[in-house]
Amino acid sequence: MPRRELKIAPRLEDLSVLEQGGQVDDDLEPQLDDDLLRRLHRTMLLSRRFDERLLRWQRQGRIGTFAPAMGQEASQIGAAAALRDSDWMVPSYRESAAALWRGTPLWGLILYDAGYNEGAEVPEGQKDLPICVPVASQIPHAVGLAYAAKYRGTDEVVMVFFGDGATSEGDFHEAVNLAGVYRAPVVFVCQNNQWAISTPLEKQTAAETLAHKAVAYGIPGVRVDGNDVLGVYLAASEAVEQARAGDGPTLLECVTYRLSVHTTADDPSKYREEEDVEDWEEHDPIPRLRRYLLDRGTLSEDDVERLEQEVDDDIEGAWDEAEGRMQQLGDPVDMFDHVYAEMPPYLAEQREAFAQQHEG
Amino acid sequence: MPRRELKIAPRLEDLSVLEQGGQVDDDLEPQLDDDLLRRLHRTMLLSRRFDERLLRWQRQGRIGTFAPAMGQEASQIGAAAALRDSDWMVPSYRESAAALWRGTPLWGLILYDAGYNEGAEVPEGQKDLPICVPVASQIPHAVGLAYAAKYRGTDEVVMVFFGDGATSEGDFHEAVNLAGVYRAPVVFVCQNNQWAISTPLEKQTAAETLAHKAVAYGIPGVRVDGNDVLGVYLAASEAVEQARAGDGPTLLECVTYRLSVHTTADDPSKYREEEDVEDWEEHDPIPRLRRYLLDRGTLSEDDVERLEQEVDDDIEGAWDEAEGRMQQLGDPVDMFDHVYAEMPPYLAEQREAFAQQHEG
Amino acid sequence: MAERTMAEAINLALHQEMEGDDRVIVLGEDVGATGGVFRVTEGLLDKFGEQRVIDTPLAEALIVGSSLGMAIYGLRPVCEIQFSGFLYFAMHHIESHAARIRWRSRGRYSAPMVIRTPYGGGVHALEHHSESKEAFHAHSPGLKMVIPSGPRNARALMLSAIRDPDPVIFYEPKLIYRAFREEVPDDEETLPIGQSQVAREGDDLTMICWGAMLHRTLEAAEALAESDGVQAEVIDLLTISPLDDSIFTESVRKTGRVVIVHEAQRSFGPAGEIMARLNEKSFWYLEAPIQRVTGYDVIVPYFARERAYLPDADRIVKAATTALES
Amino acid sequence: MAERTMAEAINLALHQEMEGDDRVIVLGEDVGATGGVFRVTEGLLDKFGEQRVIDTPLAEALIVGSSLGMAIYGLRPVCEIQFSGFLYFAMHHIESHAARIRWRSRGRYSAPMVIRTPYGGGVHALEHHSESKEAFHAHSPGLKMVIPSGPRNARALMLSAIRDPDPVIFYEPKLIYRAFREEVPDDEETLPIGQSQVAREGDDLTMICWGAMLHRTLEAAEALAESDGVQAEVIDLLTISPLDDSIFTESVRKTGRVVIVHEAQRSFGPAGEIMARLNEKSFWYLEAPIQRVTGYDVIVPYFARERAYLPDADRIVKAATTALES
Ligand SMILES: Cc1ncc(C[n+]2csc(CCOP(=O)(O)OP(=O)(O)O)c2C)c(N)n1
Ligand SMILES: Cc1ncc(C[n+]2csc(CCOP(=O)(O)OP(=O)(O)O)c2C)c(N)n1
Ligand SMILES: [Mg+2]
Ligand SMILES: [Mg+2]
Repeated sequence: MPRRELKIAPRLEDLSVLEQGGQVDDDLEPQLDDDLLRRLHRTMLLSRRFDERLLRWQRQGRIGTFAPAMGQEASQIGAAAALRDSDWMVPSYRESAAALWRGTPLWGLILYDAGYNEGAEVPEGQKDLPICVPVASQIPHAVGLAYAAKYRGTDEVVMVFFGDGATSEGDFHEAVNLAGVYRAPVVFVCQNNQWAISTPLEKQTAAETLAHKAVAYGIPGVRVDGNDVLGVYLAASEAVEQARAGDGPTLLECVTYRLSVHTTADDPSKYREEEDVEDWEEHDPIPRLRRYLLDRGTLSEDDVERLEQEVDDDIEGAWDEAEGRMQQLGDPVDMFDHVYAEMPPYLAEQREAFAQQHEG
Repeated sequence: MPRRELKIAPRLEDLSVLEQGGQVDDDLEPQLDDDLLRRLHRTMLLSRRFDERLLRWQRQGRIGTFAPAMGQEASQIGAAAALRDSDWMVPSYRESAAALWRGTPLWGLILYDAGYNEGAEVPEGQKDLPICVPVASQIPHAVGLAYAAKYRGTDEVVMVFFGDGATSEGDFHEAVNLAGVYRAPVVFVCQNNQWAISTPLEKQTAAETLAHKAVAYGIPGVRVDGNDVLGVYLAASEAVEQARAGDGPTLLECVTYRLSVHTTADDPSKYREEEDVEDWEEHDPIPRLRRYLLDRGTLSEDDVERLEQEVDDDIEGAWDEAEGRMQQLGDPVDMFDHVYAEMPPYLAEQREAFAQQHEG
Repeated sequence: MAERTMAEAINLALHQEMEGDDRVIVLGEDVGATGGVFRVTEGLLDKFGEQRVIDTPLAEALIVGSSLGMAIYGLRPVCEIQFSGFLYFAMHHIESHAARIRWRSRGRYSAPMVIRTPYGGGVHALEHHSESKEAFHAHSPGLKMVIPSGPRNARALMLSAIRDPDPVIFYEPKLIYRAFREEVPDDEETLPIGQSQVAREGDDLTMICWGAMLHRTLEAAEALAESDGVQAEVIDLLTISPLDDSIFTESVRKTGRVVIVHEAQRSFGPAGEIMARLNEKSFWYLEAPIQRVTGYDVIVPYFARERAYLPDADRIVKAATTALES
Repeated sequence: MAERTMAEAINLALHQEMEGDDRVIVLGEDVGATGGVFRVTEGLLDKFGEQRVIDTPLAEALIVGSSLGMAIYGLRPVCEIQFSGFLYFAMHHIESHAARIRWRSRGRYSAPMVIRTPYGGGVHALEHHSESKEAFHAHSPGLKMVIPSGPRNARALMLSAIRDPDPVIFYEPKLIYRAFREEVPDDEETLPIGQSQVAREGDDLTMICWGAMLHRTLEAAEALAESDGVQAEVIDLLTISPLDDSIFTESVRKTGRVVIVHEAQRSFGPAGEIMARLNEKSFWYLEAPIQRVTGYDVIVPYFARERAYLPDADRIVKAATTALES
């Protein structure tokens, strides 16, 4: 063998099911019942309207900095929908849409955005990890969870979310590599929204696609249209079933776009063209799914209107709920809680001193 | 495109030139002049005999722990030989063979192994970085050097060495990824010697080969028989010329074997079969090159004998040189040197106190 | 001479040094197109181009590790870690390499590089965006750690840091990036690294602090002067390491009473070394226990409770009173 | 009851705890087939199999990060970082996650995990293999840091660490892995984390130390007793964080004179916090400046000069004499 080309064994593919116009690929179209389809649509819509409202609240100073999911609702919810309640979801800081799907209350997200640690609390029984801010650092945690779930002989699967920028961090590499070696039941969902704050994908890596990175770990890599909720659901379901069957991890690249700011501290006009945003608005995942639902008669125009009113009411109600709780949460002495299972003496002394100062 | 396979653009290949029996591939055989071939052979032999001697000295307590290059002489020297003096070489802790090729004196390596910081000194003018112990951490340094060399408009190339285990570290990933983005003039030489201390390659990664990892960075990946010095030289030269031409980095996997201990603190019998070692001894790079040189008349049997005597004398001479220097290097007060360009007052105070205590 | 914020002053230093020295390269996450999340590198990309102002991939260890390679080559990289809470990712390159390459190579190579990073709390940021871990770097031989306290000294110290032959961690107190303006001369001005300054003179009490805490300490000092005529001497360290213990030990010989203020958590925090030096060099002059006003030994709370974590003038005044009364 | 080295004693603890609790998993580089480079995990692979004794890929951040995931799930991972000088690679998982998951999740999740790592000098090792960076971890709320000083307490503390509900960094003084043997009961024995011990009683002077330095300090104490009849009280911290300041502050109220000994570099090293606590709690009892005997503020030299770096009995005696005479 003087000089020969090397081949690649695991699958490395690209797929999509639902076109923007509502056309579907008949071979690939997943047979989802109307109820699931309606829930997908409703949660995507709720997430969108919620982000829009949060942006307003942020400008009014009612909450602090936050990272909208706008544009990525199909990627997040389509992927999370492939999980069972017994599975784990490990988010970064942008997975509010996935969190809503999993059961996190709107008021919880508001509390977090308003700067209360209580907002990071995951509802009992919901197997999600808390929001993780350091980019990519949640990925090794997910692999550890997956290893443990396998060690315990369960059929639990772990799905971990991260962005395109996260693939440049060593944590991504180390964790996916480990999952490959131990065939851990984990699905790596990369939300390729084209930007890491102001850094475009081409400055992030020279890889042809992010799915190609799977080759480095000997695992399947799948690239899917991230604004096609059916495509994401299909690809994620295949990956989840593979993991559940004990056949190891998959790297799933959801090609999507961050329609809004990185966070409310960010000004995209400094680094991207309004035209690009407009082009991508043409591929908005919500109208796309809606078109499909209207075509197949799962939704009527009236339903849609009613729905929009409904989610807006939910959001208003959530604000009242959150505000009520914030009144209760004033006391800063709580900052001494949960540092250790048992408070060391010197910390108790500090707490004591603090408490006195703040009463007197 | 409902579902289609993704392709790979940059070359991903496997090559070898010189078989164990001495047969060469005529198309690929590099046309090297006798002088270069003799130097390659001599340095490989010197490195081998030096390691053998160091192992004895270590057992006798004359030096401390060290990491032999035995078995990897062709990988290291074949690669380093593709460099010019104006290029940079960035080693890990096992590149003693490459260091000898680059001009590091034997006595310098002995000083290092005897625990003197002076042993880490790189001879003036020789563009190598010092030995780097933290696995993979030298790789980003190499990419930084390469970026700087390119920024300065030079045609310098940087070659960085690391092992199979090193590919699991985040530093490897982050650095190769950056080099891909900036097409930095760097050659990544992975010495795949099958083991990371006691950890075999299959526990290190599920990748089909280490060359496959290049796909994650959109750069060429080349796998070469690391015990074939002609093959390594050819592959390295192609990679170096590509880098020099401004066409970016290459990941080169040299498939070789660590014939001896990981370091003298290690006992391989705990984790690998003597048979494997014997099998690999069949592929020893030195007899392979020698066979080729004898066949083409570049060396005679007498030359070989003379050569062995010669290198042994060099090694003996180096010990005397090193020992002589160790006498001079006794003074521990030197440990206060080179911490900062300028010694801070409190450090000067500490040095003073130390000096007094050690005189008095 | 113009009135500048600290962010503008550091930006000025970068512009001027990049103009004057083509070895200077700026790199980090989002330092180019956006000019950094705090706009400290604003305008550099347009002026100096992509070769010298690099938006790197998202990897902190890489930013520091590749900067070190550039420094070894002979460039003068100024890299930015977006928030000091992400500097931990690069700990091994800082501790094991940047701090040691001079020593390891016996002077053949060195690391003339600056690691800029915004640190500290008080700006309503997310988790990991309000950290103060001076202690992680001050404990490393071979490293320098500098913390400015205002526009003018920030600009001067940045110039000195870039020109310094050794690696400098430049901690920028984000709370005061835009909190106030100060006259900053257009003409180049430097300040020696490794020297602290007396920010306010007084004979009754010595207060030692740095960064954003300087201003709360000065506020407390004024309050003390007004309320009970106590004159506190306030010392601004400016350099954490190599620590200049000459000025504060001198001051304490005069006052005998000390308050140390920092944002970092209390236990094993930076105040410990200052207390150690005082114990070693001014022990016989101490008339009362040294008081520490610091962050509590908790994780910095999310911003709704952040104010309660940070030292403020009230806490400093209380501590001073204790120091004076005992 | 059998005579065991410290390496054997820790190995015993791991064997016993893995037998008794199937949540315990051991992972790290080369912990399986070779039983670890110091043989501390010897025999575990054969006994408990590849599921519970994992030779990981070569990646420290991963070892700590994936251990945290296992701990969150409810397992009790005991991971090994081959040398403490490579723990820096995992700094972000230790500081930003292991130390915080309880707090971040408001108690819903926790990190009952142990990070074992050999630390300290004196064994003729290569660069990065002789480090003592207690200060990097002692400064982090949410983390615990334990350092045994001999076979018996190492075994007992390891059992406690594995059972602790919070993450414990278990620093193993490699200099004494095999330096001596001690009776270590076969029956389970634990020691409370967060409590120091009096290793030698005395009324004239208090010596505070831990790890391998305990033995050099005791040596110095004996020398002092013989030469000038001085009785030093020697306190072995055992836990660095959460720091138990009750016993040493008590002792100093009795003796008024103090020597602190550690291997770590001097500036911003762990002694600073001990001095701070003494200042705060025993100030009025101090009769002389506290003496520090530490590593110098240099990078630990390669082994030919390593002895000169490490504190030894002579230096400790000298410091004690100074403390007694001033
Ligand atoms: C380790 C780390 N470095 C830097 C940051 C600051 N930061 C927050 S988000 C972000 C960009 C992340 O981009 P990507 O991974 O694509 O996710 P996206 O925000 O686009 O969803 C950066 C640099 C951080 N949070 N963590
Ligand atoms: C970051 C780091 N972790 C662990 C070690 C301890 N160690 C030294 S060499 C080695 C194995 C390296 O294997 P590989 O990369 O294949 O290189 P080889 O030794 O086989 O040449 C390990 C774990 C180290 N030096 N640095
Ligand atoms: Mg992104
Ligand atoms: Mg190897």
